[in-house]
Amino acid sequence: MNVNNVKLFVGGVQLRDGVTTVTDILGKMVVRAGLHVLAMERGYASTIYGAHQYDPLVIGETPPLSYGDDQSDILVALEYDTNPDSPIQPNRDTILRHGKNVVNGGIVLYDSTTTTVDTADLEARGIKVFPLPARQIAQRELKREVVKNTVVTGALLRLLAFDMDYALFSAYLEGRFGRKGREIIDLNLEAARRGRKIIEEIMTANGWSDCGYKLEARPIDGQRLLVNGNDALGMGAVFAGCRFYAGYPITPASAILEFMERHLPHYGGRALQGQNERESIRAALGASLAGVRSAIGSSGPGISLKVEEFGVSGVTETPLVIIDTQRAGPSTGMPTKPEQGDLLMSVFSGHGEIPRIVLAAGTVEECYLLAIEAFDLADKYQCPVFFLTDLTLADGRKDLPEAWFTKNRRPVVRHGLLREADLRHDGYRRYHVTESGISPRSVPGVPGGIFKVSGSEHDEAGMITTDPPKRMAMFEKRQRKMQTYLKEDVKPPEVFGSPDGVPIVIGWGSTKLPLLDAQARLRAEGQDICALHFTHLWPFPVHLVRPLLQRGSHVIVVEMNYSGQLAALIQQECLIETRRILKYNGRPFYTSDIVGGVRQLLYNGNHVVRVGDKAPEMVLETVPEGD
Amino acid sequence: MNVNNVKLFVGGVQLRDGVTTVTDILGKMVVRAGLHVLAMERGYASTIYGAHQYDPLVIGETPPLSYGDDQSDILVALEYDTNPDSPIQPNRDTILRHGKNVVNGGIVLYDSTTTTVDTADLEARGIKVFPLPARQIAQRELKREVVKNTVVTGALLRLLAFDMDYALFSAYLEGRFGRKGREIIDLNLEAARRGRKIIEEIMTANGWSDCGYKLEARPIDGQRLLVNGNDALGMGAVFAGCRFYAGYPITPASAILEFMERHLPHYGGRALQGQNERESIRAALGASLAGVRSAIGSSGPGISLKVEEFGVSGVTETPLVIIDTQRAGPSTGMPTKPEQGDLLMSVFSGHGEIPRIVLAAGTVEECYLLAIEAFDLADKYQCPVFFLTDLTLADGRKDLPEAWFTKNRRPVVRHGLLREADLRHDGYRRYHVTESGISPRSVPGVPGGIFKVSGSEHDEAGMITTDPPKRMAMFEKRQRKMQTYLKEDVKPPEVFGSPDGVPIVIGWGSTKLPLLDAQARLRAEGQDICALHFTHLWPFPVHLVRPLLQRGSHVIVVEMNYSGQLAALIQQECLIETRRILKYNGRPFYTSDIVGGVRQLLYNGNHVVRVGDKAPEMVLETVPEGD
Amino acid sequence: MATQAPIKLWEQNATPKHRIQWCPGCGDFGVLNSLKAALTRLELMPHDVLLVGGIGCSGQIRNYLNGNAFHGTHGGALAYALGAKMANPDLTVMALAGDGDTLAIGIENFVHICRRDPDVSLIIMNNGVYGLTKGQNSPTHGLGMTHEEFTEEDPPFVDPLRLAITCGASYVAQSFSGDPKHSTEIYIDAVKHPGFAVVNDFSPCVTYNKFNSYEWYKEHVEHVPNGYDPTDKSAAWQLLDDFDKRGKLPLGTVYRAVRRRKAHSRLPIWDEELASVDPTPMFQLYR
Amino acid sequence: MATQAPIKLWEQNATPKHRIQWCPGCGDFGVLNSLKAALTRLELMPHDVLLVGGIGCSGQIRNYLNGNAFHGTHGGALAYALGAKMANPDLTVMALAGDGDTLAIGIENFVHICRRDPDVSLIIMNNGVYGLTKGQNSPTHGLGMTHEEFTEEDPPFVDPLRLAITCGASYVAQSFSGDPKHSTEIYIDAVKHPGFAVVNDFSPCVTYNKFNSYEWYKEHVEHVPNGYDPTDKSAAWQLLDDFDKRGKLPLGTVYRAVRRRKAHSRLPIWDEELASVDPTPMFQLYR
Ligand SMILES: Cc1ncc(C[n+]2csc(CCOP(=O)(O)OP(=O)(O)O)c2C)c(N)n1
Ligand SMILES: Cc1ncc(C[n+]2csc(CCOP(=O)(O)OP(=O)(O)O)c2C)c(N)n1
Ligand code: SF4
Ligand code: SF4
Ligand SMILES: [Mg+2]
Ligand SMILES: [Mg+2]
Repeated sequence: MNVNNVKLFVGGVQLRDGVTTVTDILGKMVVRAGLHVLAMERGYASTIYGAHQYDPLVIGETPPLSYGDDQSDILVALEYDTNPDSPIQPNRDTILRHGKNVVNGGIVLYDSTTTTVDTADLEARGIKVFPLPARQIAQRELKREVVKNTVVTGALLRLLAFDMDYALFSAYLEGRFGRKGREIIDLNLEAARRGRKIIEEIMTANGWSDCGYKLEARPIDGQRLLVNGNDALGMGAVFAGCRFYAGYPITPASAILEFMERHLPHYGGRALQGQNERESIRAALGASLAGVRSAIGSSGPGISLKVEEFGVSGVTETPLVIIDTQRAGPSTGMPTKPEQGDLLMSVFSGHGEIPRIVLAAGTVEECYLLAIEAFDLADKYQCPVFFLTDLTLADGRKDLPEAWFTKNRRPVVRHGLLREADLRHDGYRRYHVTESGISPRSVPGVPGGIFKVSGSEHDEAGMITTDPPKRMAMFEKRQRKMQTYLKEDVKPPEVFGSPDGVPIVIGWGSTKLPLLDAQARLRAEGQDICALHFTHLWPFPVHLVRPLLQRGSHVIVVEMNYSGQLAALIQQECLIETRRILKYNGRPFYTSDIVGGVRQLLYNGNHVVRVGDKAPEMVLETVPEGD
Repeated sequence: MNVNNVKLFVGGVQLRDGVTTVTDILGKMVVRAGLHVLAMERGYASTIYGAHQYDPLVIGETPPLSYGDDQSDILVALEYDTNPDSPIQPNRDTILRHGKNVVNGGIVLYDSTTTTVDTADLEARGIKVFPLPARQIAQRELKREVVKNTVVTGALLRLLAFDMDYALFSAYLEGRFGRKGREIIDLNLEAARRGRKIIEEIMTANGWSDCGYKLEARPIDGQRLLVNGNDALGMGAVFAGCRFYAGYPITPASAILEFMERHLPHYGGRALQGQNERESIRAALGASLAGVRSAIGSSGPGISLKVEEFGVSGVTETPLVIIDTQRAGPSTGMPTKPEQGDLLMSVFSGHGEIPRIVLAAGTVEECYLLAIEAFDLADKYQCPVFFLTDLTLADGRKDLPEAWFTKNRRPVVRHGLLREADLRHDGYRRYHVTESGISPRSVPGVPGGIFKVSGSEHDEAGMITTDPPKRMAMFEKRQRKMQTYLKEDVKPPEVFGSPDGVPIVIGWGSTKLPLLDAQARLRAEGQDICALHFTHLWPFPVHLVRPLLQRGSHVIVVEMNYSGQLAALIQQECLIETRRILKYNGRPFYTSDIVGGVRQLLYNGNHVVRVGDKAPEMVLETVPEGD
Repeated sequence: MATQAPIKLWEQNATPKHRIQWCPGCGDFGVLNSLKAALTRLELMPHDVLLVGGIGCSGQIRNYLNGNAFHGTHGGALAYALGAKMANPDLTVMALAGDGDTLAIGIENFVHICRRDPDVSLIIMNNGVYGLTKGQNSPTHGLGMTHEEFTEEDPPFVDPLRLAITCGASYVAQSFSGDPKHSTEIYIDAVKHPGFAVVNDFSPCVTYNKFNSYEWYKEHVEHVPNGYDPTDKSAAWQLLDDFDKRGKLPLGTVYRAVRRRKAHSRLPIWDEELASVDPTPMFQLYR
Repeated sequence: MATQAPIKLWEQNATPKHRIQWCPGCGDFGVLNSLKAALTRLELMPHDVLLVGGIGCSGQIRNYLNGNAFHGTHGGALAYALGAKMANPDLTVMALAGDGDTLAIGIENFVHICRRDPDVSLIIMNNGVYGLTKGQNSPTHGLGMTHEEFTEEDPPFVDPLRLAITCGASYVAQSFSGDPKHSTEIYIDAVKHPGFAVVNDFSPCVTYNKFNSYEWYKEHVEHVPNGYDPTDKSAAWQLLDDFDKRGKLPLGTVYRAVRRRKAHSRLPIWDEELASVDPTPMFQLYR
């Protein structure tokens, strides 16, 4: 009997089958029961309707470290019929695609409204199969198709022997439909009961007293929140004093724009849906010029279109936080698939050379903490601060204590923003050349703080110049800020284990958790490794990293891209050879990818391992579109 | 007596004083006399009117290698009066700025229309000073202000004891004003004579029989052309079969657009002045899709704005030549000053990873030869080919034999462009996965060649997919083209001298000539160095470069940027430490910068030398504007 | 292939093995069918047609049709089309894009292409939202709604027809995917027009725009009166104002004015076409 | 400084030690002087004014005037101005740019800012060319010229006034730097207008546009008739057509319509303004 430890895959036809509603209800209930989850909308295609979607939900008594591999304990298939748009039936996708990944002795639950499926091969592996005519029950018996997924949820609760008295479920329904919702609440409870009934019939018919899995509520230590990386980032930004946000809709960054549109007004701020990519960043620069902590968010294509404005931020010294929720490129690429392909662009894009800071979050928690840090750094160094996440992180939800968020807030302190009192004396110079390279900023509207700001080369007063010494002085002043940053603010990579004499395996961004998972597995197999995770990528902290890397036996970099972008930076800065484990097939790293990759590098002597299976995952090809 | 070897500086108020007319007439005449020149519009500011401009003209019996240092033999100051827009007089700029750089025993010629200048300090250095009221003569005596610079030219001819019978000069005038121009030709001849007269009066008054400089005509071996990098590049493109060119005006690339607008129609082609940066590149991609060899040209800011389209070219596999005539960045920076700040952008800009080729020309000749190569490479590899030059190269003119251009043409061969005959069989697949990574192209309008092209990830038929194995196969196919390129087409850096045991000094782009100059000087001083010059920068030919660099005692990279961008690539690819000589003050490298830099690196053990004098060059500050 | 009768070529789905991924009832189905009918009636061969798709649900249409297709960046369709048409005037070039793609990020091209007037036809599949990114307001959002006050964040919509005319488009029409017979006629007309043709097609987004539904459009669309003369610009302006006053949306050709343009033949692309180049005109400048 | 009388503040050149680098006779001198007069009359304090300059000869004007100045990328002025004004409505924000900057590369902002209607004033220094890049045609090139046939390469010009009205600008006027008294009045009017004000100022380029010279403009400009009511949109359209027919260019306020807009106060920027944040509205979504 497997207690409080189960991984589900829920699949169906995008938009139509409401895949997320199931993981959503179950996820929330499980968290309220004091258990922990990882949940994500992973499988969606970048069309609105009709493609196959599948979402993992990992449940644990202790917080699950990562999504692990592509296998699942329980597979739920929501498709029920023929897609009216096509002669080809999508409605067996979920079982066809993911059935092979269900563990022996696992569970398969599917909607049998139109017909049952031949699942002999699954049963042969001891998998318990439950055909459930959920849609039929909803339509015929309950006369409300919408509740079909509640029927499924009811079945799931039974399979997991969870919340059998519906205490949590009713509470959830009340929270959702409120007082006046009595009738619809009862309908949903009834739907759940019908689903449960079918499951119980099948169990008795097969003489199964249980199904091998069980969820037991545990005492809860205060309110918990189920949030994804985008939510955490948004909250961090609000706490950090961000009061202007602009973005042009794009997957997977749109959610941040929606968060800001929803919340900023409460806090006196404004969010702007740009009419194009450049209007967004330019408006944000204008707001920042006016003194507001500002940010923009986009993904690959939208970042590429803003490159010229990074230079403006850098040369005019107008602070800006630039969020890039990376997705699979290049060009339109695969908009709903994750990748880490934008690091070198963040570091080197744009003509000429500007000071810039590049950060990348590795977990939902880091999305929150680094967001707060990003705004402080932008303010202090008056330059663009790139904040990289990726689709896995942006959409991946986990539960965290509400108290954790409040505990990690800190009061906003605007660095070097001059007030009228500071400007009493005459002759304020916006670009005053200082030791640290940082020139105190004034904002328009403050007497005595008048400035002339320009993206052309300028002197201390901001007047345009091409005088060679003035050019050199101003160029060097700007770049000196990065020396100051390396002295005062950069953070070294996080080190897990001792690097001495063992392979050092390096990651950045969302590969952090699979990497730590892999470290545990490798150690269990007797292969010790040191895991290194970067959040502060540029300017590169050579002085901190190089000595560290020299202590290991090998330097192995794990990245979700084709060339190994962090690996390239490490070689350039540290002059140390790197080996690489690379994945760029649009799927996140699985623990096994890294474990296998490290073995190949160590024992087969490869220099680069490219992971990702060669056999097509899909039985039916679909046509996800560019967005 | 200095024969056939002289360097002039001609300065004046931009637009108003017609600085270029003087260097232009003299340059053309000198070339027709069988001598050789280097001439450039160097000093102009990026405002149209009123700033100080100064243009060097180097004359030699053999082709001068480079512009050398900032010193000159003869200084010509064309300013004549007070700038009506300002209380401050610009009209002594040229002497104030450049007088100090005139060699002892040199010559200073200036317009004394309003007043003479105190030049005691110059005379003390044995410099012969000639006040010439050129404008007065033109206005009062000849009643035509326009001929004031002809008066100056006449004076110069005398000072150089050149073309005393005006044979070449009359020929030039006839070529310019043709038959019906008799009257104006005579006017100009008279103007020249008056200038000459004044010079002769001053010479006799001082008892100077000559002025220490002399130009003697030499036998000429056929027609020669006086062209700059932009001209050579344009001719190369036309010969290479480029028939569509688009650009949005920007310094210093506009001249290429003007060249194409003027010439392409003769050859059945079209040039498009885009209404913005992206319209230009998108139209060029559309034309290339339709089968035409196409190019776009711009400079820093205009390249940054096109970044997203590079990805389109890369993923759709639509060939495009992208010309970047680099100028000083970042952002608007210093539009009329040279820099090499765009290398890393060319190599890494854009989200995700695409195949791309980066070339950089080092001389006017290379602008021509590499342009031809660039179009062949774009055609063969169906990817963006970046072609880097910089302002020094774009505007710098030199004389070359017309025969050289014709000799270096070759017939255009379109690589892998399918015709109807090749498409008889059914099922053409635009993105057929091949060994080389190259998939034969069809163009719209050819029966049997129908294609579906997309910037989203796709399968062999061009249909959108996110199927992991298909994604990997297509991604790897694209990248494989760069392996093929490294096998079949990459060129190693040009090596001057033996690298064994000596410092290897590396350059790319327009630093080539000062670098070779510096090598000669260092050797003369007993310090041998090996000079290396890159034209093929990316994909980086590690296999050819690394072994070479390992043979030297030091690796020193000379670049016109702040960080050392090629140096970074070398470290990343070769894992060899580099030292750097960097200049980013908006002035080109002088031979002495490199000679001094190498010494410091070798004897003071510095790792980075930043050259460029710290004392302001300008006496009066001007306000060059962003363009 | 070249021998097949066009009729078959356009009726069949270019990608039979693929499911069409539009929501059931999406207006774009109507556009797809009308377009197939129009291309068939025009008797065009697929290899002579280039369909440049925008990025959005609508842009997918290029892959559901036969003919060459290009799909680049969001908002770029018209500029790619311009270049392709300038390079090869023998091609039939169409841009098929959404209202967001054309009028939000793509406005930088729309305005200038109207001025340039290439012989390209644009069909805007206008649904008032960004469908593919889940329903945010597009620049045409708000049609038929009454707004009390606007903010910088939430501006009034722009009318594609007036904008096109103001910018110099030489053919401007409006259609409704709920009236496929009429759209077919309009598409044929647009392709035949020897200049830049803008067709604003109301193509409802049944998932994210519940306001501008089929029913809503049916209540508001109205064909331009017969005998209306689209070649008179002020009449066109008059028509638009009249319909506005009556709260109606005109269907039909609103404006047409053939502009005199210098003809140009296909640019040289084949080796033999590029073989002979007389350098003199270039050289003589530098002698 | 805050104590000085505004009069002095605006008359003096912001950069006395610098030479003004416009060609003698450049129309921008006229704009500069009228602007100084207008700002003086408006009794604004320089520290409350933000001048966003375009890139071009014209954009230099920001540095010849007192007040805060921002100078970013070519074509971006209006979007920076939008952000600054949204952030701090107490500022007087002006965009000062050329016709190329505003209508070629900047069209992507122009159209949408007209819709958004922020309280920002734009002065287009229109000379029909790209002055700073040595005289290429701008989108307004060709005014007054008669064209036989157009090509894609060489399209007809776009009229900034009609475009602004079509896109929803709430104040649209035209002035001529050869008529400085009138421009001054127009600038004052534009700054006072509580919304997006577009002023198309004819500012001759004496170096690169020999056709649209002072003389040429003097012959063609004509003040709008007294009693003309700019608040009537169709009247505005009528006016523009009439002037066109007569080959004249109207000077004055062509269109004005105050749009109802939600007021907004300056966004919080100081520590104390950012101190208290109640997280509940955010948290409760995820409980
Ligand atoms: C540069 C860039 N920014 C944003 C996006 C995301 N995106 C894809 S489609 C789209 C808008 C689609 O709206 P519309 O053009 O109206 O097409 P529809 O889906 O409504 O048919 C956006 C914003 C993108 N693909 N590229
Ligand atoms: C991205 C970019 N492209 C091109 C340029 C070059 N450029 C500078 S000013 C200018 C046009 C100026 O014309 P206009 O806006 O009419 O101003 P004017 O000089 O006529 O006053 C151009 C194309 C640039 N600075 N940035
Ligand atoms: S989301 Fe709207 S536009 Fe997109 S396919 Fe569905 S209905 Fe059509
Ligand atoms: S070039 Fe034209 S716009 Fe520029 S300063 Fe001279 S006259 Fe004025
Ligand atoms: Mg839409
Ligand atoms: Mg202009």
